[in-house]
Amino acid sequence: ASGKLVLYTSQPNEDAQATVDAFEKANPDVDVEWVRDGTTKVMAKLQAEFAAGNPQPDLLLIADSVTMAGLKRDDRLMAYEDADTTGFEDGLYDKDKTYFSTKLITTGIVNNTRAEMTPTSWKDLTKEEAKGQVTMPSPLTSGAALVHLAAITQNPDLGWTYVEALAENGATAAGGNGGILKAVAGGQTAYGVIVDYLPIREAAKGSPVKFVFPTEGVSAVTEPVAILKTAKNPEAAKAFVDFLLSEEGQKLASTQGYLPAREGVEPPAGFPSRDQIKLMPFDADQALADAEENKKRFSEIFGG
Amino acid sequence: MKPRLDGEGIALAVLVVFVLLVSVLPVARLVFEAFAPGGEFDLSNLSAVLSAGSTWRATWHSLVTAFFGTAISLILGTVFALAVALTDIRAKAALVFAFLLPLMIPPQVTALSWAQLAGPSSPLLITLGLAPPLGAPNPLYSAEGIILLLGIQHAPLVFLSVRAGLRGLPREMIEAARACGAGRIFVLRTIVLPMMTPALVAGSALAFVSAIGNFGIPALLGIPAGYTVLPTLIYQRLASFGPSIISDVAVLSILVGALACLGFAAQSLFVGRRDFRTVGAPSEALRYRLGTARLAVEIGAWGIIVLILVVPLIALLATSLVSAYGVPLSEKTMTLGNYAEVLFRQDATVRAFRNSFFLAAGASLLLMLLAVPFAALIVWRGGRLLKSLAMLAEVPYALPGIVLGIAAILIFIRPLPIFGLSLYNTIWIIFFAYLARFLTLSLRPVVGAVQQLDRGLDEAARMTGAGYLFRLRTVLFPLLAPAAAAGAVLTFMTSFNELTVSALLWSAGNETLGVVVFNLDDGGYTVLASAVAVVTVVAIVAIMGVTALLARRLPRGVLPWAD
Amino acid sequence: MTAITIAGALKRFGSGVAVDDVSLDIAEGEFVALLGPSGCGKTTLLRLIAGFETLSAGSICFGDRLVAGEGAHVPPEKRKVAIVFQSYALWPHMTVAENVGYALRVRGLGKAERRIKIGEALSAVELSGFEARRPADLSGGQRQRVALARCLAMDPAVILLDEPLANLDVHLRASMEETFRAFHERTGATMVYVTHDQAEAMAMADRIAVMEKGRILQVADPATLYDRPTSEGVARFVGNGRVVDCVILGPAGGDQSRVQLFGAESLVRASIGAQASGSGRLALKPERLAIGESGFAARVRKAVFKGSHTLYEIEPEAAPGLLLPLPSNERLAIGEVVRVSVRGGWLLPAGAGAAPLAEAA
Amino acid sequence: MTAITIAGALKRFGSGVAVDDVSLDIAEGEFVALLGPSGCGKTTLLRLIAGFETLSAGSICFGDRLVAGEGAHVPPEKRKVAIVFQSYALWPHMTVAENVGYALRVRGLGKAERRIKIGEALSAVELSGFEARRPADLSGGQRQRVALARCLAMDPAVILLDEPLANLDVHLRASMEETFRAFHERTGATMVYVTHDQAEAMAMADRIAVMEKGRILQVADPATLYDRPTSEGVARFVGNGRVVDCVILGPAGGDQSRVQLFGAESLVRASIGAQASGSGRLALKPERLAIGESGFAARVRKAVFKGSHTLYEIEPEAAPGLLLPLPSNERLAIGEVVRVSVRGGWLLPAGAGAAPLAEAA
Ligand SMILES: Nc1ncnc2c1ncn2[C@@H]1O[C@H](COP(=O)(O)OP(=O)(O)OP(=O)(O)O)[C@@H](O)[C@H]1O
Ligand SMILES: Nc1ncnc2c1ncn2[C@@H]1O[C@H](COP(=O)(O)OP(=O)(O)OP(=O)(O)O)[C@@H](O)[C@H]1O
Ligand SMILES: [Mg+2]
Ligand SMILES: [Mg+2]
Repeated sequence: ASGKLVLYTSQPNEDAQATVDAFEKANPDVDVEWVRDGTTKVMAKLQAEFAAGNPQPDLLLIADSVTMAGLKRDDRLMAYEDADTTGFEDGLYDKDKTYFSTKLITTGIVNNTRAEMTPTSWKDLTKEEAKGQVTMPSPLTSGAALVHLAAITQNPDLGWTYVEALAENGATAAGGNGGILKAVAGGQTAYGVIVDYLPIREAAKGSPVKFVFPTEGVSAVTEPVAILKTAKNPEAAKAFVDFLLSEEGQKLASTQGYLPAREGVEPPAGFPSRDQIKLMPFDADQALADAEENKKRFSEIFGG
Repeated sequence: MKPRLDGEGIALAVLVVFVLLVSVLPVARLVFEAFAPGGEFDLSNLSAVLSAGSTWRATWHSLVTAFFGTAISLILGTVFALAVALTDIRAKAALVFAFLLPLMIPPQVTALSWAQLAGPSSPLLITLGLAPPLGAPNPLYSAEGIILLLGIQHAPLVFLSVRAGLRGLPREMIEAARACGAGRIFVLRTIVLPMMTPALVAGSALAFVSAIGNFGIPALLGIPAGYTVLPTLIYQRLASFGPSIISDVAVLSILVGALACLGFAAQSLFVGRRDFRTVGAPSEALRYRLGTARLAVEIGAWGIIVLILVVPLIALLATSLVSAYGVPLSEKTMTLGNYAEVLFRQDATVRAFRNSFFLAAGASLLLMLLAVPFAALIVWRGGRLLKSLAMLAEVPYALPGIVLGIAAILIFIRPLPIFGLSLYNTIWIIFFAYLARFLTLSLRPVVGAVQQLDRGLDEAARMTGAGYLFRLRTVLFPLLAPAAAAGAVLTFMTSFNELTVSALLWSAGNETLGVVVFNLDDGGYTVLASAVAVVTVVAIVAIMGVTALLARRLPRGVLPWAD
Repeated sequence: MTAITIAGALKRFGSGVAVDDVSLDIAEGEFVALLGPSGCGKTTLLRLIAGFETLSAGSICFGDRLVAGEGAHVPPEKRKVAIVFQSYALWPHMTVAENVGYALRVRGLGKAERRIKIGEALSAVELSGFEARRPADLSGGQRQRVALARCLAMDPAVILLDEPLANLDVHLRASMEETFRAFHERTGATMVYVTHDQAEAMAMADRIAVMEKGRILQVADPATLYDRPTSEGVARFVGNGRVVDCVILGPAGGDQSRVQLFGAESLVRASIGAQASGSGRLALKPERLAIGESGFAARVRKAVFKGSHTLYEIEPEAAPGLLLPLPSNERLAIGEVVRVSVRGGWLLPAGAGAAPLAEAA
Repeated sequence: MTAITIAGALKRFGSGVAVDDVSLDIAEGEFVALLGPSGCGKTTLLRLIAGFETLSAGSICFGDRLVAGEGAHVPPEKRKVAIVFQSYALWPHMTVAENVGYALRVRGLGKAERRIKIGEALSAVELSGFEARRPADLSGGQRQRVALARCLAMDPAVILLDEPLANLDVHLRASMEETFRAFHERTGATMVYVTHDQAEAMAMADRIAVMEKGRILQVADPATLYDRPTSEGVARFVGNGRVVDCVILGPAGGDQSRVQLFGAESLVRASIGAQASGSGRLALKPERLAIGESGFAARVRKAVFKGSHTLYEIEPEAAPGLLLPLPSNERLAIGEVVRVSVRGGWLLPAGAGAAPLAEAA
C-alpha cells in the first residue's frame, strides 16, 4: 500500500501520534494525515462534509460501535471482508465486517481516595453514603456514556429502575469523561462513572483516585475502526485496519494504557488480567435503535 | 442620487462585498441547510425541531441567562469604566489590565475554579488545609450560576465600549450639570449615562450576543443541573446519530441568530430616536475627586479583580504545577515538568502559538481597518441596506462556534469556483471564520463612537478637498482610534484562545491554541492543558506590556491600559 | 462673471423651512455678507453652498457648473470651497499646526513649505507660538482664530465664513477684519461671510444680503442698504432703525419729500416713484435724530452709557408708547422734555411692509 | 457685603500662567464685567470662581465661606453658582425643555411647576415653542439662548456668564441685555459677566474689570474706565483708544492741563497729582477728535463706512506713521489734509505704562 491516507480519530493526541507513527514505520510508503477531536466534533465535521457531499477521510477510528452502527445504517461504510479477525470475540466486530473493535475502554466506577466507601458494585452508587456524591458523563454528550446507558438498560438485573434509583440518590450527569475525572480528583464529588484508563493513568501519577471494575461487569466502548465507502485510498486504509488488528497493533494499544481487544495480548500495568474483567452483554444495533428513546428517557429522569 | 465612483463609493462596495462574504454567506448556507437538508427542499426537520418542547425550553433559558447575564456585565463593566475614566483612583493602568485579562481565561476554567472555591476541595484549599469535607451540591450548578459567570465573562466587553465612549465626553457637559447643583450620582444618572447610551448599548448588545452564543459556561454549569440552553442543545443534537443532524442544527442556529437580532433591534430602539452628538472637541479626561471614598473604591475594585482574575488564575497555576490532577500542591509535588513538556517537547504548542497569534493579530487588524469606514457609513449614510448588513454581521458571532465551523465547512469543502484552490484544511478557512465571527466585536464599539462624534469634524476635512481615504487616515481613524482599538483588543483577546470554531476547522499543522488546550484536556492531560493556558495568559500579558511601551507613539486613548 | 448662482434654493428640515426660495448671484471675487437675526437660515444657506446639505428644491451653480439641484450633488470635497464653521470643528487629536496645515498636506506640500505657510497663517491671526498646542488647551477666541487660520492656509477660490469673529474682542476683530480685507485683495477670492454684526458686514462686504425667516429681504451695497432699505424688515434690522407712521405732505424737489411726523414737519428722502400724499412709513436711524430748538417734542425715558456717547430712549409726546433710540453727547435727565429734529429719514416705497422683496441689486 | 472675594488667585497650566495674582471683591448684587482680549484668562477666572479649576495659589471666599485655596476646595455643585458656558455645553440627549428644566429637576420640583418655569425662561430668551427640539437642530444663536435660559431658570444667587451673547445679532443682543438687566433687578443676583464686547460691558455692568495676560489692569465703573484709565493698557483697550506722546505745558485749573500735541496746543483732563511739566502720555478716544478750523494738521489715510458714520484713519503730519481713528459724518477724500482739534484727552498718571495696576476701585 502507498499514497496518502486521511484518518479522523478521537484518540488522544499522543496516542494518535504513536499509532500513526507505528503504522507509518510498518508501511513507509503511506503518508497518514490525521485529524483529532472529540467524538462529537469529529462527527459534526464529518456530517458537515457528508452534507456538502465531499467527505475527506478514508478511515475513521472513533469511540464507539453505536456511532459506527449509525454510519453503517446510513450506508457510509465499506465492508472489509478479508480482514483478519483471529483472536477477536464475535461481538467485537460487525458481522458484515464494516467496523472492527481495536481496544476495550471499559466504563466502571472511580472514587476519590478520601471517600468514605470504596464501591464494588454498580448498586453501591445508589446507597445512602453516595447520596449526592455521584457524577457521570451524560449520554447526551458522550458516546461512551450512551453505550454505558444502553448496556445498563439492556442488563435485566439493573435496567431503568437502576437509572431511576441513581437519579433519586442525587447523581448528576455532566459532560464527558474528562470532567468526571476532574470532579472526582478535585473532590467536588466522591464517586464517578468513568472510562478506565483516565483514573488508572492519573492514579499512577499520584492523583487521589481509584478505579473499580464493578462485580456486575463493565460496559465497554471499543474504539472501532472503519473504512468509508468514499475512501480515496482503500488499499492503504485496509493496511491500516490490518495493522490495528494485528498483534503488534494490539500491543501498541496496551502500551498506550488500554485494554487490547485481541485475546492473548498482555494488558497494561494497573489493569487486572483480561479474563478477570467481566463485560456486560451489549447489542450495538439494538443500542442504535434505542438511542433516541434512551436519551429522551434519560433526560426525563435527569432533567434537561 | 447618481451613483458615484469616488472613494466612499468604493469603500461602500468593498464593505458590502466583505459582509456578504463573511457574514451573509455562512448564515445563508445554514438557512439553506435548514430548509433543504442535503439540497432537497424538505420542511419536516424544520417543523420537527420547532415543535419540540425542548427547543423552546432551551430558547427561553437562553434568553433568561443572556438577559440577566448581560445585566451583570452592564453593571460591572460600566462601574469599572466610570471609576477608571472619571475618578482619581490610583493605578488605573494596572486595573484596566487586570480587568481585561479574564477575557483570556477560558470560561470553563473560571467556572471550574469557582466551582472548586464553592465546592469541597481544590488543590489550593487542600494545600491550605482548608478543604471542607466532600459535601453538598454546588450552588454554581444552576441558572443563577450560569448568569453570574456569563455576567463576569462579558463585563470587559461593556467596559471597553463605555470607556472609549467616556473619552469623547466634553467636560463642560458634566460641569454644566454640576453648576446646576447636581450631585455626583444625579449627574451620573442624568448626564453621563444617558450620553453614554450609544456606548452602553453597543457594549450590552455585544455582551448579550456573546451570552446567547456562549457554550463553555452553560455546558459546565448547566448540563449537570439539567439546564439546557440553545448552544448546549445544539451540541447535544450534534452528539446524536443520523443524517438530519446538520439540518436540525441549522434550524436551531436560526433561532440563535434570531435571538441575536433581537438584541440588535433593542439597540436601534434605544439609540434610534435620541441624539448623542456632542458638538465640539472632547476635552481631557475628567477627574472626580473621591476624597476619603477613594480607598474604599480601590479596595472594592481590586476585590473584584481578585475574584474574577486572581482566583481562577491561581487555580490554573496550581493545576499546572502538579504532576497529576488532584494532587495537592506542595514543595514536593511542585514541578515545572508540565511546562517543559508543552513548551519543549510538543512542537504543536509552539506552532499553535504562532498560528493563533497570526490569526488573532491578522483578524483584529483587518477588522479594525474595516470597522471604522463601515461604522461611519452605517451611522452617517444610513439606509436600509447598511442597517441590515450591520445586523447580519452580528449573527455569526452569536452562533455557537461549532455551527459557524459547520457553515464554513459546507461552504469551503469544495475548491473555490473561480480560483480553483481550496481553503479547506488550510489556516485560511479558520481566518475566514474568525473574520465572520469577530466582525461585530470590532464594529460595535466603533459604531457607538461614531454616534457620539461631531460630524463637523469630518466636514471640515472634506472642505479641504481631502479624499475619502485621506480623511479616513487623518481624521476618522485618529478620532475613532480609542473605540477601534477597543474593538481590536476584544477581537485579539477572544480569538487568541478561541476554541469552538477552530475545533472543526483545524488541520494538522494549523492547530490553534484553543485546540491544543482542548485536546490536552480532553485526552485527560488537564495539567498540561493548564500549563498551556498559563503560558497563554503570560504571552498576552507580555503582548499587552509591549504595546504599552509603544503607547506614546499612538494617538491618546488608544490603548485602554496605557493612559 | 458670476462665481456662484443660487436659484430658488429651498431647504426643509422635517416640517420647517430653513431656507426658503433664495436666489442670489455672487460675482467672482465679490465679498458678500449674509446678515440676519439668529435662526434665519444663514448657516443653512452656507452649508447648502458648501454641499453639506442637499437642496430640497432649486439649484446652485459654480460658474457654469451645476453643483446641486436637479438630481446632481457634487460632494463638498469636490467643490473647492473653504469654510470656517460656527462651531470651529477643530480636530482634537491634532495640534494647532497640524490643524492649520491639513489642507496643505492634502495638497501634498512638503514639510518645509508647509511650515512656512502654517507660520504665516498663524501670525495672520496673531497666534504665532501656539503651533504645538491642542485645541482643548485653547481659549474660545483662540480656537476661533485657529479655525480661521486653517481656512486662510487653504488659499481657496471661494471662502465661506460662519460668524468667524463672534468670539473675539473689538481689537482682535478689527485686526481680523483687516486680515480678511487684505486676504481678499491679495487672492481675489470670492467670500461669503455670515455675520450677525452689522458693523462687520458694513465695513467689509461689497454687498450684503439681509435674511429673515429663510428668505432674502434685500441684497445691496452697504450704503444703499443703510440709506435706502426697500422693506420695513431691512429698515428695522440695519443700523438699529425704527419705522414710524407719517403723513406725506408732498414732494420737495430732488428725491426729497415733505412729511408730517409727530406733529412737526420734516424733509426726508424718498425713493423715485414714492407716494406723493397720504399716510406713509418712514424709516429712521438713531443718528438721524438730533436734539435741538425745533422739531417734535419728546420725553427722555432711559439712558444707557455707551462709552463714546449715551444712548437715550425718547418717547414722542405725539406717539405715547413708542420709544426711539437717540445717541447724544449731551447730558439729559430722565423725564426731561426735549425737541427733536429729523435730519433725514427714508420714506419707504409703498407696500414695502407687506411682502419682503427678494431681489438682487 | 461682599459676595465674592478673590485674593491673589493664580492658575497655572503646565508652564503657562492663565490667571496671574488676581484680586477682586465683588459686592452682593453687583454686576461685574470681565473685559479683555482673547486668551487673557477671563474664562479661566470664571472657572476658578465656579470651582471647575483648582487654584494654584491664592484664595476665593463666598461671603465668609472659604471655597477655594488654602487646601480647601468646595466642589462646584456645592457652590450654588450658575454658569453659562462659552461653548454652551447643552446636553445633546435632552430636548430644549429638558435642558432648561434640569436644575429644577435637581431641586426636585414637580412637573407642572417645572413646565411653568421652563416656559418663562424660554420666553425670556424668545424661544417659546422650541421646547421639544434637540440642541443639534438649533442654530448657533438659538443654542446660546437655550444655554441662557437654562441659567435663568435656576434662579441662582450668583451667575457667571461666559460671553453669553457672542453669537447673537444686535437686536437680539439688545433684547438679551434687557433681559439680563431685568433679571438682575428682579433677583438681585450677583453677576460676573465675561465679554469681549465693550459696549455690552459698558451698558450693563456696575463695574468692569479689564484683564490682560492673566492680570487685572483696572477695576472701575464704566464712566471712570472710559474717561480716566489708570494705565495705557486700559486706555488703549477701552473705547478704541490711542495713547500718544505729548509735552505737558502746565496745569490749567480744575483737573485740566495744557499740553502740546502734534504741534498744536490743547486742553486735556489730568488726574490729581499728574505731572506738571515734561513729556507725558495722552489717552485719546476717537470721538474726542473733531475736524474743524483749528488744531493739528493731519492727512486722511483711509475711510471705512460704518452705517451711521464713516470711520476715518488720519495721520498727523507731525507724527508720520501714527494712525488715529476719527468718526465723522462729513465726506472726506483720502489724502486730504484736515485740521483736527482735541476736545478732551486724558493725561495718564505717570508710570501708568510701565506696570499695569491691579487695583480695585
Ligand atoms: N487646559 C489648558 N491648558 C493649557 N493652557 C490653557 C488651558 N486652558 C486655557 N489655557 C490658556 O490660558 C489662557 C487663558 O485662557 P482663557 O480660556 O481663560 O481665555 P479667555 O480670556 O477666556 O479668552 P477668550 O476670550 O478667547 O475666550 C490662554 O492663553 C489659553 O491658551
Ligand atoms: N438639523 C435641523 N433640524 C431641524 N431644524 C433645523 C436643523 N438645523 C437648523 N434648523 C433650524 O433652521 C433654522 C435656520 O438655522 P440656521 O442654523 O441656518 O440659522 P442661523 O441663521 O445660522 O442662526 P444663528 O445666527 O443663530 O447661527 C433655525 O430655526 C433652526 O432651528
Ligand atoms: Mg448659524
Ligand atoms: Mg473664554
